[in-house]
Amino acid sequence: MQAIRWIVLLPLIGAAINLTLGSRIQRSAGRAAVAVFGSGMALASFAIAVTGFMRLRTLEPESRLLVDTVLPWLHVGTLDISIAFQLDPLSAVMALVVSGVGSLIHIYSYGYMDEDPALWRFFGLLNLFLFAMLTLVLGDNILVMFVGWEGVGLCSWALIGFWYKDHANTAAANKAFLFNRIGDFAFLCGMMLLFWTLSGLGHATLVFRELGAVAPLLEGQLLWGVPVVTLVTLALFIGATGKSAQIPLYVWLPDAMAGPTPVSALIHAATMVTAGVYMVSRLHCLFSMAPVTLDVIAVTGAATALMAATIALTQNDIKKVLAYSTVSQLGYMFVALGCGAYAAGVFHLVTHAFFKACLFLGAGSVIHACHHEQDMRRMGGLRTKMPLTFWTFLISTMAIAGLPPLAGFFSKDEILWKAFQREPLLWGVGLVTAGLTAFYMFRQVFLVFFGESRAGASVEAHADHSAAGAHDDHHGHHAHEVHESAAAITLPLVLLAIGALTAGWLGIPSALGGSNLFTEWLAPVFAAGGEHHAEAHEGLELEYALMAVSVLVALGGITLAYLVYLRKSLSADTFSRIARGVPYRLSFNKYYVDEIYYGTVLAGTLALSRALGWFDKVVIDGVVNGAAASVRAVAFLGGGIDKFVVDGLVNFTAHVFDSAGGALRLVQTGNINAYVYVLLIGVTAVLMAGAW
Amino acid sequence: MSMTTVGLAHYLVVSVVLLCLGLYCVLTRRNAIGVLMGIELILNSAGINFVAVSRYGSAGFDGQVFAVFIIMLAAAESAIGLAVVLGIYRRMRAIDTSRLTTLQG
Amino acid sequence: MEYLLTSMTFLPLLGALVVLALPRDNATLVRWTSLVATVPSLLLGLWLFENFDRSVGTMQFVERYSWIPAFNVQYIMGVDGLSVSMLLLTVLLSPLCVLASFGIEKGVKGYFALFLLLETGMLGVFAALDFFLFFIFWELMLLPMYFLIGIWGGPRREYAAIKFFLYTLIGSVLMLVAMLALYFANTPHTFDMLVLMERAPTYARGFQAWAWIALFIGFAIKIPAFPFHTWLPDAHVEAPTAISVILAGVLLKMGTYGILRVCYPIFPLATQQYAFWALAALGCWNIVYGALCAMAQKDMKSLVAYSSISHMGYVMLGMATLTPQGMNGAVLQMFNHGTVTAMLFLLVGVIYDRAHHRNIDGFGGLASVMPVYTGFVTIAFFAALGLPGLSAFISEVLVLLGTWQYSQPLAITAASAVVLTAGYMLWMLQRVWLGPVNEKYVALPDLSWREIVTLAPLAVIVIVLGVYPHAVLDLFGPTLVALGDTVSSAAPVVAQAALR
Amino acid sequence: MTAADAMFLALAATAVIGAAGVAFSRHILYSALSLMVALFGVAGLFVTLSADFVAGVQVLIYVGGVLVITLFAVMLTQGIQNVEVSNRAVGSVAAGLLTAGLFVVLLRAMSSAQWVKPPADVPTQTSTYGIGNALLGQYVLPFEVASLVLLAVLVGAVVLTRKETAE
Repeated sequence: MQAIRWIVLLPLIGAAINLTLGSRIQRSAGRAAVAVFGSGMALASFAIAVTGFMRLRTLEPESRLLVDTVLPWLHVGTLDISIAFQLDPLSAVMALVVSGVGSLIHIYSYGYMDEDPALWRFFGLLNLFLFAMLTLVLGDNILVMFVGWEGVGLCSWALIGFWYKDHANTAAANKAFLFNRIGDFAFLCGMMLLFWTLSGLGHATLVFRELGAVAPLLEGQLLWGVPVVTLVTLALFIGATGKSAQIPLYVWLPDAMAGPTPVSALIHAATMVTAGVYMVSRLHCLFSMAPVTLDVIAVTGAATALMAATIALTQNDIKKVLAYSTVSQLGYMFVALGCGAYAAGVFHLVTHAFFKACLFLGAGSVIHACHHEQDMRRMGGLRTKMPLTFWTFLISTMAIAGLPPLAGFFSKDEILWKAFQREPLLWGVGLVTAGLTAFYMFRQVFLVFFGESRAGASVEAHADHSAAGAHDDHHGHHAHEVHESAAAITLPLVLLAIGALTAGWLGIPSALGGSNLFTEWLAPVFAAGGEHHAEAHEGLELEYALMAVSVLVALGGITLAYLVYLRKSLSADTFSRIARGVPYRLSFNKYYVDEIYYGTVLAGTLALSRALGWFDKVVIDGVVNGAAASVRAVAFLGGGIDKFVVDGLVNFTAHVFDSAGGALRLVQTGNINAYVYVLLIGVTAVLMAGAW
Repeated sequence: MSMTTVGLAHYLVVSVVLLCLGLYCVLTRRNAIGVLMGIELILNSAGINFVAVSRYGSAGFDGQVFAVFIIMLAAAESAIGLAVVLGIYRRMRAIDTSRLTTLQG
Repeated sequence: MEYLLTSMTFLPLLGALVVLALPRDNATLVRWTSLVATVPSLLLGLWLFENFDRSVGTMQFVERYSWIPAFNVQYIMGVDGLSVSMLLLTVLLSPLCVLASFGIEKGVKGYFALFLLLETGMLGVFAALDFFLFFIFWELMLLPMYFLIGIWGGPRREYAAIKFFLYTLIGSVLMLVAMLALYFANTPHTFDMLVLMERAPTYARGFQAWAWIALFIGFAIKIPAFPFHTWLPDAHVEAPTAISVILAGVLLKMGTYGILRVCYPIFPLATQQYAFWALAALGCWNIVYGALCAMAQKDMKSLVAYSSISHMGYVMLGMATLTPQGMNGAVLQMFNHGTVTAMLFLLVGVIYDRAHHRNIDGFGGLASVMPVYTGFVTIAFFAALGLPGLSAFISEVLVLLGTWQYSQPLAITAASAVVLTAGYMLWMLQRVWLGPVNEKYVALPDLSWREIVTLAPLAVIVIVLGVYPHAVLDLFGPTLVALGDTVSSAAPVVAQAALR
Repeated sequence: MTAADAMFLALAATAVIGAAGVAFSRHILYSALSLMVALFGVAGLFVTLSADFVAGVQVLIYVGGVLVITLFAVMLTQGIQNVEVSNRAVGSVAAGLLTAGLFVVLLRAMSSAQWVKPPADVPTQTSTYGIGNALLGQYVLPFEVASLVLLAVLVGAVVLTRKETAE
C-alpha cells in the first residue's frame, strides 16, 4: 500500500520546507503561515494513518499487514535492506498515537511559542521529529527503525537546545544525545550480532515480519558461552534504556526539560521515550526466547519506577516532577514487558501518551501564563484563574494516579495484575510506586492550583522543604496578569483530557465485564511470540482484590498529599526529617547519580582524552621532531645562529672598512663575480685568438 | 647532412646557448644559490656536448661515461656548494656574493 | 572516448599553463580561468560515472602506450570501480576548492597554477596502472602540495610544509624500493600493475612480506595511520582552507587506495598475514585514539584533522575484514569521508576568514549571528558523527557489520567510538555555535553566495548518499568482490586465534 | 620535418627556455623551478641522443637530488615568502655583452672546426650495458676515484654544516 510512505514523508516535506525556506515564509506570509503549514502536514499524516488503520480493520486479523517498499537501500553481500514501511496492528497504534498527539501538540505550539521569533525552526524541527518517530514505528526492518531511532535523538537534541543561547539548554541537549548514543551503541552491537547469527544460519534478515519465523532457529546458538538471543536482547534493551530513560541511562530525561514545554510533552513524555517499549514489543519474538533478559527488564523497570517516583516526591520544578513521573511510568511499561505482557505495556504507553501529554501541556499553559516561572513554590491558586487548564490537569492527574474509570486505572491495573502473576514482589514495588505517584501528582495539583498565589515569593536557592506557603506575600507582580491561555493552547488540552478520560475504556478487562478490545487488536502481533494468556486461573476474586488494593493505595497517597499541602495538618518537615533527613536529601539530590557519572565516566574520558592529546603532541610528535632536530643538528641549522649573526655582522662591517684601505688590494676584491668576469674575459680572448 | 635533419651542430648550438645563459647567471646573480644554479647550467651544457659528440662521433660510450661523471661531480659540487652557502649564511646571515668579500687578502 | 582518462588527467595541467600565461595583476581573470579549467575534468568524470559498466570488476577505458621502452615502462591508464569513485571524488572537490580559494590574495597566479598541477597529479595517481607512472604522479602531487602549504599557509607554514614533505618523502622512498624490487623480481622486468597482479602467486613469501611492509608504511603515512600521523594536524592547521580540503578529501584516500590497488592484489599472501595487525587492529586503534585526541584539541582545524584520523580508521578496519560489507563500507567511507570532511574544513575556513582565528573557546553563539552557516554546520557535524540518513552512517555501519563477522571485540571497540565522536562533535558545536553570543562577533556576515555554492553540492551529496548509497556503492561492488576473492583465495587464511 | 626533429626542437626549446628562466627570473624560487624545466629538457635531449641511462641518471640525480637540495637551501636561507628580496641581478648589461660576445666567438669556432663525418647509421644499443662495461673496464680507476670524491663530499658537507660547538 503506497499511502503508508506518505505518513512518513509528509512531515519530512514539511520539515524540509520549513527549515530551509521557513524564515522567508515567516517574514513574508506571517507566523500563522508557518504554523498552519507545519500543523497541516502533521494532520495530513494523521489522516493517512487513520485511513491506514481503517484499511487494516477491514482485513482478517491474521492478515493485517500492509507493506510499502519505497527504495532498495543497502544490498551488500548477504545484507539486503530496503527502505520500507509496514503497517500492522502494533505500528498502526503507534502511528496513530504519534501523529495524533503530535498534531495536537503542533497546534498547541502555535499558542505556546507566540513570542518566539524562530517559529519556523520550531515547526520545522517538530515536523522532522514526527518524520523520525514515524520512521521508527513504521519501519519494516531494524535498520530503518534505527534511522528513526537516531533521528528522534537528533530532533530531541535540536529541540532541547532550541533556546540555544542559554548554555544550560545546550548542555542538556548534548547530555541527552550522548546518553542516547551510549544506548545506540549497544543497539548497534545487538543488531550486528543478530544479523550475523541469522546470516550464519542461512537466514540473513533484519525484517520484522520475517524475524518471527526465523527466531526459533536461534535456540541453542551460543556466543562466549551465553545464548546469542540473550546477548542480542540484552544489548537491544540497553539501547532501550537509553531512549526510554531507564536505569542506568535515565539521567538525561529530567535535564531534557530545558526544552520548550511542547517538546517535553511530545518527545519526552508521549512519543520518543516510549520508543524502547515499542522496540521491545516489536521484537517480542526474540525477547520471549530470553527469559534472563525478561527478568532483567522487569527488575530494571521496577527499580526505575520506584527510584524515579521517590525523586519526584521532592522536586520543586513543575516540569521536573513530570519528568521523573515519566521515567517512573516508563518503568511500569518495562515491568509489563518484562512479564511478557507486551500488550499491557503498549496499552499503558497509549494511555500514558494521553494523560502525560495533557499534564505537560497543562504545565506549559501554567508556565506560559506565569511568564516562564517553573518553580511550584511561586505558584498557587491558579484554579480560578485558569479553569480549563485546571480541570484538564486534574483529570490527567487522576488518570495517572490510577483512579477508576480513567485511562490510567485500566492500563496500570493490567500491568499490576500481570506482575502479580509473574512475581508478587514486582507487584509490591508497583503498588508502592502507584501510591507515591498519587502523592506527588496531587502534591503538584495542590501546590499549583490550590491555596493562595505565591507569585514573587522569595524562595531560598536550597530550600529544604516545599511548604513555602508559610511566607506567603501578596505583592506578586505576576499574579494579576495570570489568565487562561488562548484557544490554540486549551483546545489540545481538552482533547487530550478527553483521551485521558476515555482511552482506558478500550482495554477494560474481562474481569470488569469489558472485552479488552485493545489486547484483542494486538493479539495477531503478539500471538507468534507466545504471550502468556494466563486467563483467570487464579480467580476473579484475586483480580478484584488487587484492583481494590491499588485504588486504596492511590487514594491513600492523595489523602496524604491533601493533608500535607492543602489542609496543612501535617508538616512536610516531619517527612523530610526522617532518619536525619538522609532519605530526603538523597531524593532531593536525585541520589547524586549525575555527580557520580560526572566524577567517574565523564571525568575519566576527558582525562584520558587530555592524556592522549598530550601523548600525541609531546611523545609521538616529540620523537618525530627529535629525529628531525638531530638530523638538522648534523646537517644545517645550529642552535647558535643568532649569536653568529650578530658577530658576523660586526665582523662584516669591520672588514668592509678595513678593506677600503689598501690600494693594492683593489684587484683582489674578494668579490666572486668580479673573479668570474676576469676569468671569462680571458677565456673569450683566447678563443678569439684561436678562431680568427 | 641536410638542414632538416637534426645533427651534431644543433646539439652544439643548444649547448652553447645553455653555456652562455649559465655564464650570464653566474655573472649577474648576487645570490650564491643563484650562482650555483648557473654553474649547473654550464655543467649541463658540457654534458650535452659530450653525449652529442659521442653519439655522432666514434659511437663508443666514452662520451656518455663522461656525462655520467659530470652529473656525479655536479651532485658533489652542489652538495658542497650548498653546504658552503649554508655555512656562510650561518656566519654572515647573508649569501649575497657582493657582500661576501672576506676572501680578499 | 579513447583518450578519456588522459584528457581528464591532463586538462587541468593545460589549465595551469593557461593560468600562467595570464597577466599577473588581473586576479579575477586568473580565478575564473582556474575554475573553468576544472570543469572539463568534472564533466568527463560525470560522463565516466554514467558510462562506467557497473556489472564487471575489470579495468575499463584502458589506454596503453609504450613510454620508455628501454626499461619497459609503459603509459597505462585505466579504471575499475575503486578508481572511478576516487576520480569522481577528486573532480567533484576540485572546482569547489578553486571556488573556496577565491579569497586568496597573495600570489594568485602561482597558487592556482599549482593547484591545477596538483589536480593533475591526483587524477593521475587514481588512473595510472603502470607502477612507474603511478609513482611519477604520486611525486608530482607532492611538490605543489609542499608549496601550497609552505607559501600560502598559516604562521608555522614552513615547519608544517617541511614536516609534510619529509614524511611523504620517506614514504615515497620506501615505495620506490618496493617498486624497484618488484620490477626486478619479474622477468621480463615490468611495471605493469596488471601483469604484476597476474604474477602474484609466484612471489616468494619472504619477498612479499618485506615488500608489503615497505609499501604499507609508505601508504600508512598518507592515510595517516598511527604512529605516522603527526604531520596531519600540523599540515591541516597551517594549510589554507582549500588545501586542507584537498588534503583531507583526496590525499588521505591515496593511502588506502594504494593499499587496495597495490598491496592487496599484488601481495595477497602478505595481505592475509598482516591484515589483522597492520590494518584491522591499527585501524581500530586509530578510530579510538583519533576520537580521544580530537576531544582534547583547542583548535577547530586540528580537531577536524584528528577526526579524520579517526574516520580513516574505519577504512583500514573495513578493508582488513575482506568481507563484502567491510570492503564496500571501507571504500564508501573513503568517498563519504571525502565529502563530509571537505565540508567540515570549508566550514572552519568560513569562520577563519571572518574571525582570523580558530580557537574553539574563542567563539560562542554563532548560530544567532550566522543562521545559514549554522544550518550547514549542523548537517556536516551530524554527518560526521554518523547520523543515520546521512552518508557516513551507511559506510560506518557497513564497516562495523563486516568487522563483526571478522572479529567481534574489534567491532565493539570500533562501535564504541560512535559515542566519543558524538561527544567531541557536539561539544565543539556547543562551544562555537551555541550558547550566548560572543560580543566580538555579533557583526559577522552570514555565508556569501560563493560559500553557499561551495557547500551546497556537498550537503546534497551527503544527504543523497545517505538515502541512496547504491549510487556509489554499485560502482565498486564487483571490483571489491574480485579483490576480496583474490586475497582470500591466495592461501588458507591464517587464524588469528586470540582476538577472533 | 620529421617527428624526431620536432621532438628535438621541443626539447631544445624546453631546455633553453628553462635556462633563460634560471638566468633572468627575478625570483629565486622561479629560478629553481625553471632549472627543473631546463634539466628535464636536457634529459630529453639525452634520450634523443639514445643515451637512456644518462637521461635517467640526469633525472634521478639532478631533479631528485640536486634540485631538492637547492630548494632546501633556498628555504633554509631565505624563508619561503621573502625570497625575491635577494635575487638581485647586477651588471646585466656588461654581463650580457660579454656572454653575447662569447656566444658569437663559440659559434664561429664551431662552424670553422673540421668535424668528423658521422657514421651513416648508428646501431641503437642499450646504453646501460655499454656504460656499465666502460665504467668497470676502461674507466674503473676514475670510477673508484669518483667514489672517493663522493665520500669526501659527504664528510665535507657534514663538517661544513656541523654545529660549531667550539665557538
